[in-house]
Amino acid sequence: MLEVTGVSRSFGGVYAVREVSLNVADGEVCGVIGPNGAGKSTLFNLITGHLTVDHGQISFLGRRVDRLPPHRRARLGMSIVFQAARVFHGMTVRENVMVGAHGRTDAGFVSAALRLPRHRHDEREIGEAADRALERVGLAEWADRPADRLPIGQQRALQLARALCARPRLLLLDEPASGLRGEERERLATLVEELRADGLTILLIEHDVAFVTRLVDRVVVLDLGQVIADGPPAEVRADPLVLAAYLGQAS
Amino acid sequence: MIRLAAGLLAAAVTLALPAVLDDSALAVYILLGLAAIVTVGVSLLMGYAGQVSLGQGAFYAIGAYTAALLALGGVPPVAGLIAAPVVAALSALVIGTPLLRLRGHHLAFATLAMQLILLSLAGQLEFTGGDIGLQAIPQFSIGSFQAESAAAYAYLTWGGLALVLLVTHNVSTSRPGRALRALATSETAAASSGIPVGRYKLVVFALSAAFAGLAGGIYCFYAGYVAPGSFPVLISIQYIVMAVVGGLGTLWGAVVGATAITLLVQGLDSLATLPWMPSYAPSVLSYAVYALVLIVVVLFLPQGLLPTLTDRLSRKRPRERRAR
Amino acid sequence: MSAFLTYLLNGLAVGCTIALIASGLVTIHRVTGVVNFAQGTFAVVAGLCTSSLLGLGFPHGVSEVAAVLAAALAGLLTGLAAIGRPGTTPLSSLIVTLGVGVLAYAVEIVLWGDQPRSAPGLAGSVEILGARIQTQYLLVIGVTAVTFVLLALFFGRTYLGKALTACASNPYAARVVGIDVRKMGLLAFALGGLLGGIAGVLVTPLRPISFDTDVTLIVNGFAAAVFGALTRPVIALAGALLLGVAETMAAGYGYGSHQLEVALGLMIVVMIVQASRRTTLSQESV
Amino acid sequence: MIDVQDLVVSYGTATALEHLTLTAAKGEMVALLGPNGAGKSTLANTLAGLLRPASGSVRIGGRLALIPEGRQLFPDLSVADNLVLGGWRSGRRDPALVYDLLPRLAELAGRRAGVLSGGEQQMVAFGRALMSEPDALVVDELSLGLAPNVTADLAAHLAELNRSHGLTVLLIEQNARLAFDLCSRAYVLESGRLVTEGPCDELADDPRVASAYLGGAIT
Amino acid sequence: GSGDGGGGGSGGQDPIKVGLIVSLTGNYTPLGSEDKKAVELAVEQVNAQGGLLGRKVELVTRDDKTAPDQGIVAYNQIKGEIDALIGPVFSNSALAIEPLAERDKMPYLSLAPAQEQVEPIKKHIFVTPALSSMYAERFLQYIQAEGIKTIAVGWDSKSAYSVSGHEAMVELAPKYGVTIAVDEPYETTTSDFSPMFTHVRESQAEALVFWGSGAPGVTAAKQYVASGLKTPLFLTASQASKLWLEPMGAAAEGMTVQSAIGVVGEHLPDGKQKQVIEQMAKPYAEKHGYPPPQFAQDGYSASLLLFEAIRKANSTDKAKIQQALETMDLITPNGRFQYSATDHSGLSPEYISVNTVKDGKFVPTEWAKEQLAKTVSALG
Ligand SMILES: Nc1ncnc2c1ncn2[C@@H]1O[C@H](COP(=O)(O)OP(=O)(O)OP(=O)(O)O)[C@@H](O)[C@H]1O
Ligand SMILES: Nc1ncnc2c1ncn2[C@@H]1O[C@H](COP(=O)(O)OP(=O)(O)OP(=O)(O)O)[C@@H](O)[C@H]1O
Ligand SMILES: [Mg+2]
Ligand SMILES: [Mg+2]
Repeated sequence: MLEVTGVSRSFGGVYAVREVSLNVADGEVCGVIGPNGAGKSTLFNLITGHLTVDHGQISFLGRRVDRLPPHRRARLGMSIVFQAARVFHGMTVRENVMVGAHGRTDAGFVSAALRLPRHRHDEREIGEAADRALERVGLAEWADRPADRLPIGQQRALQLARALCARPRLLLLDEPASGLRGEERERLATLVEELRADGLTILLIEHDVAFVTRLVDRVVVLDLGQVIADGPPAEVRADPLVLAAYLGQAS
Repeated sequence: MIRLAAGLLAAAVTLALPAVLDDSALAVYILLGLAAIVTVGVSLLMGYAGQVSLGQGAFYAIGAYTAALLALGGVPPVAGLIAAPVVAALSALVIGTPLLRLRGHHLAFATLAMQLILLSLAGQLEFTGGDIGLQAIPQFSIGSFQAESAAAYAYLTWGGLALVLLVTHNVSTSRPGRALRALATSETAAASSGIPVGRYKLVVFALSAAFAGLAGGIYCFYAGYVAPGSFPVLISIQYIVMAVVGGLGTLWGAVVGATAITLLVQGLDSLATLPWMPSYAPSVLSYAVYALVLIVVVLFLPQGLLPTLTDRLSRKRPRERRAR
Repeated sequence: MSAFLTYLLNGLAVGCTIALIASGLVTIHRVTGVVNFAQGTFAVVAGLCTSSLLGLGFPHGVSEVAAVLAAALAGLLTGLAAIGRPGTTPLSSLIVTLGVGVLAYAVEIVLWGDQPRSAPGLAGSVEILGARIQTQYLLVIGVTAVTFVLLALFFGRTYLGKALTACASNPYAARVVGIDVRKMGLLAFALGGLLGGIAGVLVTPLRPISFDTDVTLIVNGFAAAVFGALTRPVIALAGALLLGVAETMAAGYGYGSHQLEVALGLMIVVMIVQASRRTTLSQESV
Repeated sequence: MIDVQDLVVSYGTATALEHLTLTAAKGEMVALLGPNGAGKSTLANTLAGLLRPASGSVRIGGRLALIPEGRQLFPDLSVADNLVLGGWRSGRRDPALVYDLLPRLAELAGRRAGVLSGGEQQMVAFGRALMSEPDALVVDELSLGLAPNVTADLAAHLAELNRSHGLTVLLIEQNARLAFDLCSRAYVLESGRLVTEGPCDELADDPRVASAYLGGAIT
Repeated sequence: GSGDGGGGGSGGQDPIKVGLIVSLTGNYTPLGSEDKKAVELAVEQVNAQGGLLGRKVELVTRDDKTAPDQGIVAYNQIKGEIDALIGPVFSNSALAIEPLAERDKMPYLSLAPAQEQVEPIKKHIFVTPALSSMYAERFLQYIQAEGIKTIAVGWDSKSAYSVSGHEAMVELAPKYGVTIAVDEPYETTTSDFSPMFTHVRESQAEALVFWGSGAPGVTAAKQYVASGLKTPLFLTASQASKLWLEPMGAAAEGMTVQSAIGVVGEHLPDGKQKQVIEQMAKPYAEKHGYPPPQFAQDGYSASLLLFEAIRKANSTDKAKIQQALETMDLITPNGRFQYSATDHSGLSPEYISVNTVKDGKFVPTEWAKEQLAKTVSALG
């Protein structure tokens, strides 16, 4: 489903991602771990198009996407939950989530201005989709609150709901569990498992190795922009390279 | 329910006013309506999409010159009036394509510069009448009906405002409106929701330009005269002040802001030129009092007049709100 | 050749007057995040003050310094209005500075009348490699050079300069580390007033100043300041020089009636080229 | 020393903290747990003097530093400048001690803080707080976005500072296991009110706390 | 109910109301405020003499804020109560009011110099200031008399006054045997004139005629001095006031500046013209502390013209005032106005003086003295 081949990206001469190749199969849940500054978020940004690649190719659903702008990739079915919460200000939680469905519909300015019937139909459908997504991440009761006043944890859940509302094929989660306490982490894990059961392909960055291990089929380890290990979680956790670079004595 | 009633009341007052006002009050009423039309566009652009234009006066001018040139060229005024917003929007598309790569203050400057450049050209070109401008623009007419009285222009203006409000309301409360508000906060996050950020910015820029162009078209028929001097840069800044004072990102805020500022300016002017006023009264009143009122409103009602007002009202009836 | 050099030198001088206005804008924005539309006013206040003080018989030097201090005071007062009240957003502050500019019209008219004023500066001109330039222009260039070197060193090298920069970069974080953001902002406004005052004092001998001259001054100054993203003095200086030179070159080579179009158009083009080299992500990253 | 008595803090009409009493003796490390929106960050900001209490008292012995929620760096300044500004109150101008602790930051010293990765930013935030040579430190999420080995290092360093300099620490942390390892006592906050408090080992046995904070991912 | 309908008072009749719309705020404030002072003075004087037709004259003033649409608002506010209008000094405002005034058949004396107001002629619109084409012609006469063959012209491409002055000069130059070697536009905002001076220096031009008003007039003249250019500088009447003289100081000595006749009243032989000028200049200077600038004289002349028309019409009937204006022949500080059905500008170039600056004052050149003496003695 997703094929990343020899992708590199540097900032002012320093490589953040270097010759990374990575294949994710349909329905697979793949973890990405690595030390701070290893290039994980950069890789996500390259995949979703928020950064352009210096070299290499990215294909999604059999199609070259590395020259497409981010919104086109989103419309093909990629959704990302950023590491930093990016919540839209001046909107309610529900409206925020409804934005997620933007790529699924195409009622433009004209049909909105004229209130064409199709537009109304779309609106209703988007509203319902948003409510379902909010339900799923446990934000239903917050739906009418102004989104920018939510505590950080809820803002992150909101981002996830927004991503889900787009009905993606591939979901990229950048540290979704950070800032969540045990109970909520548990709920998130359950949600990921459900999504996986629904057949969604997921890429997951997370520093909570236990969390990753439990959820993923496969782990890719990045260090200094390069892949240093790739395999089933148990195997990777025992890899001496990974232990030295990342897990330290803590594991 | 209450909102509907308020709306109906507003509509009734709007319709009744031209019939009862005299010419001098009508002139203010018309210019106020025109300012409101432009300001709604500014508010849409700034308050919803987060893009600052310090050059909205340019599109006002484009609309006015378009209608004026067509009318002087013998084209029926209605066609000119329709062409005004269309040409303004098309110009916005052309100008906006490179300009909207700029953000924030850069965009603000570029739009300001665009207005200066356009006005400078209008002031030098032969066909725009140079600095003197275009005179003897025919009256507005539809078929055999000629708009001669100020009241006719008042209806035209406020009809235009109603249209602009309706379009803005419809756009802002639906998919494109949400997209605009989203990209105002984060273009990155908006793009990853599938929003074509560049195109949306361009379209909303063009839409706000169309509003300004419409106002310009009406203005040219009402005034019968357009010149570069009719569209100073300060006018563009005035629209922003109106939008902010009324309450950015609220539909009616633009109207409230335009009304408040226009009435303040006119009131102070009438006061300052009373015969017994000292000779420095015009400057002191038109400048000092205006400035003080502006500063106080902005500092103490930072949300703008309208949101503060509605907040006050709704705080009195918290239960009704929450029930919704 | 000497014609070209004349245009270049005079253009640089014009650019320097613009840069001085821009320096105040940059200083204030860099610290408070506020675009100060009253910046031209500071120059006007200083210009009118100099002209009055000289008229009253005060000697050169004293008059100019007093005028600059008056402008600094005007800056401080503007700051109090614009950022004195907690919770004022940069947009609100911007409108307040607009208001202050208009309010100043009234004060200036009452104090100085509505007619333009001027002040004598350095008379005569000098010839450099066959190119002529007014002596006052040389003074402008010199002062601008010193001002910008100091400004760049201040913001780039000194601890206080860094702390000031931090205030606009993230006001919340500035408070977290214990910086008094409001006091710093007022300091910046006073400094901005001072810089505006220097501009006014230097410009008044070159062109008459009246209460509404601030509009012309601010438009050019804003262009240059924005060129430097309103935070980088040296780039703003480059922008100002570009603007000034473009204007005189346009006039020198037969486009005298299109100086504005040429200069502003060039600024826009350069900005767009700059912008297309930045990514959205890097501009938004927190 | 941190001494909070009967504290009430509100945002406009919404009360975020209600009659909260909490103390940390000098040299004590105390954890503060609570679900999202409980008011933890509100308390942290109040302690740092960034929010004004509606009523109640806050007393701090000595200089307090805050590692705020969401890192809150100066994005336009370099990493080095970010650190140096951390010394605004203490007068310390040399970040060498931070570089010793977090060598990664020495490599990044010249880079704009705004472009750093999430974890790198967290390191800078930590380093910046140390630059103020605090007597008391409030950490709003220590482990957020940090690789496990870095978290372990920082935790060890906190413990070390606590031992050697008598640093008082109020640790807000979602990773309760880490918090319990590090601290002696903990408070649990919900909806702006204290629900329990006590020594960490006792709380860890409290079934409610265990399910809410220790449940889920198993290490 | 203050009972103001009763009348009573001195004349027992309602006052004659004269509308005055000028720029009291905005860019043109320095001009508009002078106009206002002068018109107020004229009204004071006429009332002191018992008013017009036995009625007091009352001024209804409005500010056009240097903006055409505000001019329209102002006009609409006062059109119902006024008997005649003295209109804006800002050309754009003046032109914006024109169609409205024309529709209302409002006698309208404009203070703006724009040629377009009288081309084509509109029945109710009359212009008071000399048109820039007249200044252009007068300069060419002077240039010819001085034996100059080649000139340079600098002009503000953003100012209607200077654009049409330049046009007239280009058109009329051949008639006076003058070649324009350098034709140099600039903009109102131009702050550096070294390119212009460089071009003049490189050319054969024997004089530089500079068209412009406001700031550029001072800036350019100052830079001219600094540039060391030897080609003499000729300035038009916009510079003929203290607004230009004061900032220039000693640097102005010897420069050639045109002006309306009123500015050099003291140098005229005694006679009607001098008398009219002094009737205004003295009280004005007493009241405001400086001699009346050109704009003030325009305002005062407009007032005299209007008062005379009302006197002649012997009523405030608008049609009658219009007729009276069209047959007007009156000496004002601006010179003798002879309006007719085909001439709504009324003045001619003979009433323009060409001066040099001596000891900080405008002194007519020998040529101008001679010319003016002829003109004035014809008036008696
Ligand atoms: N725009 C940029 N300019 C310069 N350097 C950058 C930029 N963006 C990222 N980097 C650098 O690239 C490296 C990789 O960053 P990235 O955000 O991908 O790390 P990460 O693996 O997600 O780390 P973390 O776990 O801390 O989030 C970092 O060292 C970062 O400082
Ligand atoms: N600026 C604000 N304006 C209004 N309400 C706010 C504001 N900041 C926080 N709140 C509200 O105050 C309450 C406490 O928020 P706080 O950020 O202190 O929670 P928290 O315990 O730190 O949560 P988290 O674990 O998500 O960081 C929440 O209900 C939140 O919605
Ligand atoms: Mg990351
Ligand atoms: Mg928090």
